[in-house]
Amino acid sequence: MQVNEFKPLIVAFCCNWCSYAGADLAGNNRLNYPADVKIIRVPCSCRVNPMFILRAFQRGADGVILCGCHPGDCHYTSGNYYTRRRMAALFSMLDFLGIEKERTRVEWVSAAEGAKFAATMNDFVEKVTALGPNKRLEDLRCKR
Amino acid sequence: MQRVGVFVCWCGSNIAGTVDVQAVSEALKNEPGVVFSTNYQYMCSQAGQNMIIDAVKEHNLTGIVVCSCSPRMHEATFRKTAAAAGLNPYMVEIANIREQCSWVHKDMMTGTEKAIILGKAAVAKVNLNTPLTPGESPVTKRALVIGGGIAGIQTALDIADAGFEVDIVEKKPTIGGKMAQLDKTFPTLDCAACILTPKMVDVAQNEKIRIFSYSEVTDVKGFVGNFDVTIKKNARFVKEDICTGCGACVEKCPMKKVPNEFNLGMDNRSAIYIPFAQAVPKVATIDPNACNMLKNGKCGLCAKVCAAGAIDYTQKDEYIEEKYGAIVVATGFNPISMEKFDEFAYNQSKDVITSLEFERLTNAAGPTAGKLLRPSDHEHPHTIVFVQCVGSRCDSCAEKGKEYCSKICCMYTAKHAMLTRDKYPDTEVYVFYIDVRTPGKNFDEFYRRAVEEYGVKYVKGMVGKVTPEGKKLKVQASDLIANKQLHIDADLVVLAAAIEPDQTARPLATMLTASMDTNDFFTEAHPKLRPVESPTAGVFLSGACQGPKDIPETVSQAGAAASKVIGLLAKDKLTGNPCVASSNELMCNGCSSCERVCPYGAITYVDKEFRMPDRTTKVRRVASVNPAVCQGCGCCTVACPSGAMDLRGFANNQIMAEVDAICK
Amino acid sequence: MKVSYFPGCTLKNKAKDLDTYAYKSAEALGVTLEEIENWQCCGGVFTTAKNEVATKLSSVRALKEAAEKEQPLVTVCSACHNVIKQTNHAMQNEKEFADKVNRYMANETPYAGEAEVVHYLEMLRDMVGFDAVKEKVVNALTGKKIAAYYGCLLLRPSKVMQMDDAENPTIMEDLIAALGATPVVYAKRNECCGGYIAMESPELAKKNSNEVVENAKAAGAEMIITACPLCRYNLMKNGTDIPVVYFTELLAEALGVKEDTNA
Amino acid sequence: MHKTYLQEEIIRMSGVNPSKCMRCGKCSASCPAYDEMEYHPHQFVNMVESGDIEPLLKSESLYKCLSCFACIERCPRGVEPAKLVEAVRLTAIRKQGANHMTANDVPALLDDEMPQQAIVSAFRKYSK
Repeated sequence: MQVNEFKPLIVAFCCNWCSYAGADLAGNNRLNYPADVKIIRVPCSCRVNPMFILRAFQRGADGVILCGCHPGDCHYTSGNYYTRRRMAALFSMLDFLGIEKERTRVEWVSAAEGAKFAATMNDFVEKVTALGPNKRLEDLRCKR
Repeated sequence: MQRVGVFVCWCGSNIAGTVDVQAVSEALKNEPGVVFSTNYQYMCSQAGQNMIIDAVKEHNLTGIVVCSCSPRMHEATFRKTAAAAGLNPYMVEIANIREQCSWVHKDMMTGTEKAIILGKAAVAKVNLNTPLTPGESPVTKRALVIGGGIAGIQTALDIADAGFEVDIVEKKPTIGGKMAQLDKTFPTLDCAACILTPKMVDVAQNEKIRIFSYSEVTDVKGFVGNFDVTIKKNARFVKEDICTGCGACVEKCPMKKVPNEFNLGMDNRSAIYIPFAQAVPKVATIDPNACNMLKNGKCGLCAKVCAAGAIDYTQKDEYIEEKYGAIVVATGFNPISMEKFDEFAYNQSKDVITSLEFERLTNAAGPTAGKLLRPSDHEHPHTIVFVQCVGSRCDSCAEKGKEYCSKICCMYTAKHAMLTRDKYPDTEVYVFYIDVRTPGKNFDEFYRRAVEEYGVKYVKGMVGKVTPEGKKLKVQASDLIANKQLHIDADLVVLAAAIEPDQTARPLATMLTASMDTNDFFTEAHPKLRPVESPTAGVFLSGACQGPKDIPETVSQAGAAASKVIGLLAKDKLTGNPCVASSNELMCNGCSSCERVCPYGAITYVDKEFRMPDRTTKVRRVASVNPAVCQGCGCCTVACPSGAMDLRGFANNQIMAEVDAICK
Repeated sequence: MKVSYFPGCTLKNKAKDLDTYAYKSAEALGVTLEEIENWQCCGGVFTTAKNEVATKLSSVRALKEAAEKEQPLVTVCSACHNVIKQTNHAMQNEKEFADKVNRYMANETPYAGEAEVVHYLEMLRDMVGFDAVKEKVVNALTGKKIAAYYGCLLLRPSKVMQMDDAENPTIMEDLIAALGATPVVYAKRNECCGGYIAMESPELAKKNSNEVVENAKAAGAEMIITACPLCRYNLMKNGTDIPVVYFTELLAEALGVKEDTNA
Repeated sequence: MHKTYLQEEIIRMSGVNPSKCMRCGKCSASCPAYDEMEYHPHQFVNMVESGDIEPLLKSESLYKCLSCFACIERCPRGVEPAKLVEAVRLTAIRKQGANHMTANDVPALLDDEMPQQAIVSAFRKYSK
């Protein structure tokens, strides 16, 4: 029973131009996904500093997902390519540190893909829930 | 410490149906900095906005959090409200508890819980907000068009038509570009000169347009609305304003053996020359590499025959500095060199020519006065082989040629083949093709006519080897449909050479900080939605500099670029986005990481003096962001190893505070 | 200047001229050719299959010896050059293949393509210099119209061979010009003569060779030079009425060292 | 699409990616042995790509390729058809008793002038 009650804490960074709008569209279409997902708006996925992700895990997040425009469609031309490269490096390092690859993800969601946004979040939450709580990086001193 | 007011919107039942708004406003009351918290049915209504204005005044609020619908919906509304209350509009944060909360969750408890967390994140962020003011910059109401081909001409005419001044910079002695060299144009077969030269005259006569011919751009500084451009006017040794273009000098010039570049070297011109009869400006130019007077001071004949006294052997290059509000790149294309494709024997035989050379051979103003004659012996060719895709669609590992499809070759080859069969029905015409690509209005019909009505022999296959032997060109090719190797004795072989951007494009892109792809084509701000703008604000793209294009496409893009320029020049002032990057000079170590990732070239480096603790002065190289150019993506902030670079409105500590608030 | 030298099977009997004049000319130009000890036949053709190891070992042995002596490995025959250069390229770029070879040969220090494979023509162009060759010419071949026949193996695949532009080469023409003669350029100079197909399908070799010779003659050639014994055989056998000689012979003649050989 | 073992083996041995082919036919246009072949260079590429390798293994075309590398040199897509021909040929002759030429065949094919190089090369190509 204990396991079933685990509710993961998911931080989602969404770029203002595609994915945040995609999340809004999911809302407009009333497409459900778990409330465990909390969205932070950034101008571009490339604005997401690896520090933010480390901080989230340190503070007890169980999964972090980045959503940006599809490659080639970045509002700022090339931002999401940097995201892709940076996160590939960061995620493999996190994997090495024991943050399983399933806890981190980069997904391309356009402003028209409300359904994809909801589906992605459902899938991500399901995968993270299956892994259970993140204990590896969590800093207990941060707990209130 | 901020004094934050929280305003939770019910949005009728849209939010209140799933979120306990009362509980949210209660919960947020205890957050740091919050001095006032309330909820209301419709925050965006006049009554709701007045409630905010009153609360700001009553509680001396310095920051506002609205828990409502998406910021994409009403952020602008609430910013105006804040401004009306005397606050900086950027002191407002929105917690999206409708689209991203009440509408996607069904359960009141989880909805409320999440809404509180989103509210807390917004409060945490607004606590760190700082007042932001968008910069304003004036707009110089003049445009620069670089390149005077059909793209540049059309752009300039359209901009001038809207009443703005335009300058065209063209590196050749005349405008007209590649189109001036063409004979007929597909798919209507009207003659290129007949439709182009009137436009060239329009340009010359338009009082809003200045032409800097035989000139090039050597330096660009500044940013959108305020470019400072240096134009180098090469010495043409003829006073442009005096020369009447009578051509007496050209006739008398004794140095007549200079390869004529306008006819691609298939005939000769004199050392002083006018490229073609309809040149604009119609003035003579002296080729300093060929002129005896300029090389060794012996001749001076042209000066003697010039009645107007326009010849000036002492003319020097001239540098002109001018201000522009917008720049249009229209640098066009060239066929690639055939040097590395000698299986087609281009270097071994004069009778193997490129398609552009074929245009000149069939042009009435060309080296053969329009008669189709072999370059080697001036005999009429009876068998002509056209080879398509020479240097196009090559894999990068083949180490020669271009990876892209040059787009225009299928159509002009069909045109050449059709015109040849039309004028010389005794000629056998073969076209070797890989695919025939004819996506365009009336294009496929045109190609089919070449086959069905004019009897052009289209062969699916490629030419493998051309062997000049005697007067013939032995063509060895494959016919993949017949599954045969063909051996054709041809008189003329025409290669549809791939096209590439002009060589001046790369240095120009560097000057403009406009980005290019690996093929040196300029990239668009957005491949689908902003196809005529470069990612660098104020720089626009017209014609083949952005990718291979035919004339109708080039003209459409030229018009589109002009309309974008007009839209920009119509403004008196440009209001910037205040959410831009800025660098903390004390922390910056001048490493250039940010400059490298910036897609807009907004970051430059300046040497600044710093007072050191020991009272000495040290000069350090630090990053400096031009707020008028920065678009606020924030890529540089992540690239910065020292944390000096930050983004206003989405600062590191703000996002970190949101993360903390969510993860509590 | 001392270089390692790989003559190849045919150069010690049927194509002795190619070999002897290579020695004579090198000597005249101040280059000492040091023959690889116990060299073995290269096999004549390079097997492009990546899992073919044994047939490439003889090349690797020669390469390794040159590398140990820190000398460039000079070849004359087009086929040897092609096989050895391609093998070296594979040793440099195909790790799996190189590992197999090194284990097979039980090399204490693994060989990874360190040697530089240089064709005699490249040696003349890049190490001696055509200008220096020109200075040493005693019997300028003035007025002779000579066509260079490259065939296939000397130039292709150009990505590996890196000798010259595979479609419009000039190295032999430049040599002809340096010797005082007039080079004749013709398109078929890089088309295949038929090669070893002469054994099984002599008619194909005949057809190809004829086309080459006809094209050279149409361009005004009075003589053809080549670097490959098999090319020479095919061109000669298939009815050319103009002489086909090895480039080393022409070189020796111009340098005035040919008579010694006959004496 | 599922690849057969033989197909994968040919692709691996040759290092060629036949799906890079854009069907221009320049290989077959360049081939000096074209008329001697039952399957032409562009067909080799196409048949390996579609897994239709058995007919190639049985074809005399395998022994007509001159290894002159013209198709490799001129292919605009870097497909290198001759390497496919070589891989198929090796697959054929590596089988027991499948040598295309044996030492007994040689004397009849020789003449006085024939250089060793021709015999050596032919053996490399025709037998294991």
